[in-house]
Amino acid sequence: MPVSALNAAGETGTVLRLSQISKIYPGTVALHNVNLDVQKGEVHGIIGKNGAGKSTLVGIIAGMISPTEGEIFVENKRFTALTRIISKKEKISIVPQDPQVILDFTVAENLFMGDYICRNRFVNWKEIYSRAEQILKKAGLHINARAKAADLSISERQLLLVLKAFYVENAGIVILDEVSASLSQKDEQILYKIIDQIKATGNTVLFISHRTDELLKVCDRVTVLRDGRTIVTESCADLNREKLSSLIVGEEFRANKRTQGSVPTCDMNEGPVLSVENLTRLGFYHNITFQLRKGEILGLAGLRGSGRTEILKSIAGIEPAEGGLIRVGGTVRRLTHPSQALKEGIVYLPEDRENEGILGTLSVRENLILNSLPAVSRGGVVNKARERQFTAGVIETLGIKTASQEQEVNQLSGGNKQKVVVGRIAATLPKVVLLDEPTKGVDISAKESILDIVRENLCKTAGIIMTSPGLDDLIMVCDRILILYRGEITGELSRADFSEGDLYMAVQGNKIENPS
Amino acid sequence: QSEKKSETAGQDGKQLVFGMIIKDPTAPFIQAFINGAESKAKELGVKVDIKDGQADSLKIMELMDNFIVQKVDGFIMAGAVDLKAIVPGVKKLNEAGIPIMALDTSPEGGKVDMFLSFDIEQSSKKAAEAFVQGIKDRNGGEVPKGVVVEITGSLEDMFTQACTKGFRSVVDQYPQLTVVQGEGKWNNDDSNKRTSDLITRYGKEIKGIYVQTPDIMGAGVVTAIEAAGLNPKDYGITGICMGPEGLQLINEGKVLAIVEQPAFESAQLAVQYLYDLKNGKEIPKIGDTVTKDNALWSPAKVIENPWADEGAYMVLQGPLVPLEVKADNPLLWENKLSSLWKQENK
Amino acid sequence: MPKKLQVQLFLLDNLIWVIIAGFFLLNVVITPKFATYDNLVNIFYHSAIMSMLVLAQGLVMIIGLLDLSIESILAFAPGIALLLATKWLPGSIDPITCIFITLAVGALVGLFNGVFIAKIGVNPFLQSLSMLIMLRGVVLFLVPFSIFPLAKVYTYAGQARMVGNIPVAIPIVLIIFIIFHFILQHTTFGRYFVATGGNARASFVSGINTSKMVIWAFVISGILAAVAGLLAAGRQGSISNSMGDGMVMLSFAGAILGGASLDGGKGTPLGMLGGALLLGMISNSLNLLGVNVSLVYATQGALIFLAIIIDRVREKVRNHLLHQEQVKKMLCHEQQETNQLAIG
Amino acid sequence: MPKKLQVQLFLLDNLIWVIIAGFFLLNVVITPKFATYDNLVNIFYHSAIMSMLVLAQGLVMIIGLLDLSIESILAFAPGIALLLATKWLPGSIDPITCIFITLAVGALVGLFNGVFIAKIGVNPFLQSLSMLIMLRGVVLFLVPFSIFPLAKVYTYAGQARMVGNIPVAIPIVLIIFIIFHFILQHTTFGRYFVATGGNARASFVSGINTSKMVIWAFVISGILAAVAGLLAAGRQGSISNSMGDGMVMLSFAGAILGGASLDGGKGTPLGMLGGALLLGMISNSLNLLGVNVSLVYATQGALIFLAIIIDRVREKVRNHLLHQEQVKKMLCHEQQETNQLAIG
Ligand SMILES: Nc1ncnc2c1ncn2[C@@H]1O[C@H](COP(=O)(O)OP(=O)(O)OP(=O)(O)O)[C@@H](O)[C@H]1O
Ligand SMILES: Nc1ncnc2c1ncn2[C@@H]1O[C@H](COP(=O)(O)OP(=O)(O)OP(=O)(O)O)[C@@H](O)[C@H]1O
Ligand SMILES: O[C@@H]1[C@H](O)[C@H](O)CO[C@H]1O
Ligand SMILES: [Mg+2]
Ligand SMILES: [Mg+2]
Repeated sequence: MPVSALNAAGETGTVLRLSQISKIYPGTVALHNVNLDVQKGEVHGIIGKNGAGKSTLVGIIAGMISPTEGEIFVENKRFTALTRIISKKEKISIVPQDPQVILDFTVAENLFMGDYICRNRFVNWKEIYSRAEQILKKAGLHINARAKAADLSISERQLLLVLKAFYVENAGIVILDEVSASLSQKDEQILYKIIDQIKATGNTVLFISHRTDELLKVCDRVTVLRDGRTIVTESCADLNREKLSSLIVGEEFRANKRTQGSVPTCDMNEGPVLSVENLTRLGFYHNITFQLRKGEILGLAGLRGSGRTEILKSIAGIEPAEGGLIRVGGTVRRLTHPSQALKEGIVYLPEDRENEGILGTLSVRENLILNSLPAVSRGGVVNKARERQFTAGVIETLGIKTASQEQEVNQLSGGNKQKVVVGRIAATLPKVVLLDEPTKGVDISAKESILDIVRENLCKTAGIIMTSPGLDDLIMVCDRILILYRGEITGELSRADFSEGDLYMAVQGNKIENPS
Repeated sequence: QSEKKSETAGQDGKQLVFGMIIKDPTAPFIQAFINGAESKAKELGVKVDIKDGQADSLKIMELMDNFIVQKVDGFIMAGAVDLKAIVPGVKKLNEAGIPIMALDTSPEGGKVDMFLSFDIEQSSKKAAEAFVQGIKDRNGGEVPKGVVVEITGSLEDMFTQACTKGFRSVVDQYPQLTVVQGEGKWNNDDSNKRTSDLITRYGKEIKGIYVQTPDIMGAGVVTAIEAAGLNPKDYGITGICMGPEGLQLINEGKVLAIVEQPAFESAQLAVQYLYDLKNGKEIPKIGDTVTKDNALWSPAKVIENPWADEGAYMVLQGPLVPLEVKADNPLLWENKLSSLWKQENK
Repeated sequence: MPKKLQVQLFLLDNLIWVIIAGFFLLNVVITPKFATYDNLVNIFYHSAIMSMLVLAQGLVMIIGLLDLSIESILAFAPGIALLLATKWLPGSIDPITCIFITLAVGALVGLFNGVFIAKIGVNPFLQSLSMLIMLRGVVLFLVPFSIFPLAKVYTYAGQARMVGNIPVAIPIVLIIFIIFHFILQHTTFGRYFVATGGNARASFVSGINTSKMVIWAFVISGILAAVAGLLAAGRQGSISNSMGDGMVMLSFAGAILGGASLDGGKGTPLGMLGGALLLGMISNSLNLLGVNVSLVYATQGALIFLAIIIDRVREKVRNHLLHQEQVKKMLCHEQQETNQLAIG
Repeated sequence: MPKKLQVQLFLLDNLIWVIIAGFFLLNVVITPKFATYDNLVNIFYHSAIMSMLVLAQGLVMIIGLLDLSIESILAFAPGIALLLATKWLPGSIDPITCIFITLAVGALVGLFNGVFIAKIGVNPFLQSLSMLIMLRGVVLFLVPFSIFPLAKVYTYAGQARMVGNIPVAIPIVLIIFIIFHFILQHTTFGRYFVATGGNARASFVSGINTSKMVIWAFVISGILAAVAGLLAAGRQGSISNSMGDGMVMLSFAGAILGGASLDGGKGTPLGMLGGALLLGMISNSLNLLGVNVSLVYATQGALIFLAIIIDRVREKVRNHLLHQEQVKKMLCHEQQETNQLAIG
């Protein structure tokens, strides 16, 4: 190859290069002299703790954030900042961390929004619908192109945006910011399949995830970020889980305590803190019956749409059941409002963090204290000093990365937002904790600390029900797992019988051989 | 009863219906129009269908179109904010052959069979003369150098312009007086604020306060003066349009004099004339002078309407209360209608 | 989906027209002279000006914002155009140009609003509120007395009649509504516009120039307000400083009745036309019914309230229907499975 | 953080008061009689009524909604109370009770608004708009002529003066603001209130009775509007049917200038007091300056616009300052690292 064919990066095959990129926010240095170089046709992973600067970095590449300093090279073109429109012209697409679809638009239009197919300057709806159907079919996603995006689950919405980036925008570089965090297992498989296809066509993927296994499986190379700096870019072939983990955390990664089978802490002689009988909500779930004891961690395993979220929301009084009974501490309770559930000591951690979890425009302090106000007030008047002390404690315990108690929660990274919500409910000393995907989108050390809190703090006073996007979290911490299939409980496994293979088969609707 | 009905019906035996649009129902003089028209209608056995123009020319024209659809026998325009803007509506009524009476202010185009009102400019002049006289009385017969405050109505209203013109025609003869304006916007809240501001600004320099229409802005001005620890008597308030509140203030001696607007009677006359027209009777013509015993508006000259394209203007008398007519005169509409507004005193 | 359900949903989704039809029939029965040709023409004619403001407001609401200044633009745009033609540059502007100037003034005010909101990040409420106050103030100052007479060409749109004594304002307004309906549904510009209102961030990510869309929304709103001003000036044969005063509140009511929402992304121009017509019909029938003058205002408020409640009921019914359908489907599904098992 | 930066940030975060101070000083220099004792009392006194509406609106905005009906409640509440006392149940209600009835009527209207919005899900704009129209209509019907004279006790709050010729309205209003400021900052109720405005769905999910909070917002807003009505009735010594007409727009302006936002969760009562005072000061100084009466209105709009722009500039400056601080810190850090390397 002649020397002149070398691009600005001085190497063959570099499609994207960042040089000395910094981004300073009021109060935070998000990125500091970051360098990155991405080869054509590779799947390039980016990993790092919550707040390490991953989203900021890819936001700069996608033209959504302008860097304070540094240069960006796309192919051989040099930029000091991109706008989203220029970046898109350079064939860069992004699926952001929080799925953004237009709820009132159809699935097809969401796919083609911004890239409408036109005839004589008018939108050609027929063509759009038929192409959309093709794309959905090709991806193996069974949803109606004419359905409204509002009717899709979060996982489906997320996948829709992936399809859009790959098949509609035909991007040369696709950025996936923690996409797998909100995907169901089945949709996850679809995603991996698509990524393989894309690689085959010579296009490039930037893949952000907190799951080391996944990253090692999917990516060719990985860049590790820590505190806004690039630590290293390595080929996946030279890495393993432990090595990667210690690169992320910056210290020797301590092996998981829990995998060595810790003992269930619950006392089976005590009556259940919560029992549910024949709970039914038509169209969502039916005849759900189970009991939960203090100190027990009960997992709900199931596919996307199997009804986990709906069951938890009914127990939390958010979307009351139509039939059946809920007993709290032995007494039947009608829970038709979350405030009633709260009074009974039932707290819920929502799956949809942005809309149902955080109060984005309020401060970290106001968020954390929200459910514990009575504890720091007297006669309805809040004791500010105690409030601050209390908040500081929670921030400390959970290691929330924030400039101060007064920072707006919106300005935190995704994982830290999640910790804020966990912190808020954990601080109330609840009796029943309903955790809907509590580890979604948190980095490995945060995940550790959240699971630690579940196991060591919450368990002392409460019974816990938990869901998770993957099965490993459940296997790691649960005492018992209920299998949900199409809104019904189809099986139950206790700790001794946990096996990833069985569980995987069970959630697909297969009968478990010898239920305990 | 049946006898009365046959007597009061129109030529074809059906009950007569007159349409009437009021500017908006907020002010007391409008209530006087309503009561005047309804009392006369009851007396004659006809119906007046009264609509609210909501101080909006477009609304007024919509209502006029409705009246045309309803084929009313006559129409009364009881005030309007913008007198040119409603002209197309007036012309449509003309085309539909519906006779028109106007109260308070006259449309400035089209044919208006009769416009019945006191003369705003002339009345303002009269009030302004009493105002200057008051200044003289308080200053040993002299008009000293100083400031006079003029609290105006809403600026977009043509009534305001006419008031200012009348007031200025008198005050401008005294160059030693500087006029400062405050927009009272036809309400007591604004008149109160503007008066306070101007009292602070000019303090002792103020020789008098003129209020364009004390019926709806007088109380605010008086409370502002009192709030500043001053005596309303020292400001010789005058203006046109008295209303119940103005009457009260005169009785309390807080307002010097107000020109009475013959609102109630003008509406009665309007209904009467429409009725006469429909029954083939003559109504007064240009050049006539109408007189009536025991009527404060009498004698009323009928002249050519200077604003409309065609029609007559019956210039009603607007007596100056309490100088020309005592405040307790039972012929004042404020006293006639006192049962409607007098509160139980407790 | 079964046919019956489809029809039910269709009616619910176009409820404004169902309400209009119902209210119409009711009036045919109870309101004298309501169903006469002249009166129906009147309803359309008198809704024309308000309908332009409803559309202006509705479009800005689709993008997720609001514009209070339209009622002042209604007086400001024709006022400036006519002052140019009669006072500042007398004799050098013909009436047709004057019409274009009117629209251009509306567009410019809108541009100003849009740029400050989209580019400088000024709060749209405050931006358009200060514009509302400023423009009205300028009009009061510049047009202390009404400007009239106006050239025939200038008043044509607001005053002229065509065959059947139909005011030309009616077809003009209808055509404008249809054009905007078409643009929003079938052009990329229109889709970008709706998308921006539906989710500004998602639109931004997919490469739509959202601030350009916001600016366009205000420019269009300014132009439509100027059209309303043209119609009003034509109707009253003059330009007065109080034109449009107090109309902006009802423009919201019309747009929301027509399906728009302050959250953005909702509503269609034809729905908004329906909203404007319903308001017009309410006021017309109250007048024809001879409701007591002091009560008309209160009754109007009460009827708007009623319409809102009906709209709420619609939502409930809609969700109920969809839920039932869902349950039915599920039961059906299970039935099938059981059958299959039985067979298998 | 260095002291200087802290001071700068403090000033920026309380910019409304900085603007007020600046505008005040400007007026002291250019406006005759502005800085007299009497005039300052006047500004406070004349801002009292509007400030109650600003607070009412601001609190509803904190919860993320809006209330158009306050300007009608201002006339409706005292109107109903006085009709009860003088016409419907003459002689059986003493003035003190009458004051409580006024507040209760305001609360009831607010309750009605709140229940329909929170429980039935009616759009707050439409709900309060129809209420605005209906209540005004009822007042027009029931109070064709002003009600006067009023009992001394009833006009006390609006009219009486205390030592230094200070109207009692001023301390009353100040105390109300301080109480609400305290409630929002320091009570659990207040925190739930603000949280609901910050994200209603998340607050609901976390167990706050958000509909109760919404209802409270409207009840409080109704009561404050009734207080404004009391002050207005006291000031003019009568109750007229046009009281409050047209004030609602400025109530928004005041609240937003004071830091509230239509998105909810933003703003504090003391900020809103600042917003109301700024509006009052603008109008006062224009009058004292003797600006042409026809231009006062336009100038008022322009000054509000200016205040908005200043507010935008504040944001920019704030970010700039923080940015610089950050850069400084970073450089310092690097310096240290280099030093360490050199040593090491
Ligand atoms: N708009 C903003 N204003 C201030 N600080 C911000 C803003 N956005 C991000 N930050 C800060 O920048 C840092 C990097 O955030 P970023 O979202 O890039 O992290 P991340 O690596 O994507 O984390 P996560 O894994 O939790 O998504 C964080 O400390 C965050 O608080
Ligand atoms: N707002 C909604 N409107 C309509 N259907 C919904 C809504 N939310 C959930 N569903 C549907 O209800 C069913 C149960 O959903 P649920 O959220 O409880 O499932 P899940 O097991 O938590 O799965 P996931 O969270 O992965 O979507 C699914 O079919 C889902 O599509
Ligand atoms: O009578 C006058 C006028 O009609 C004016 O329009 C309002 O104030 C009244 O007093
Ligand atoms: Mg991130
Ligand atoms: Mg779920």
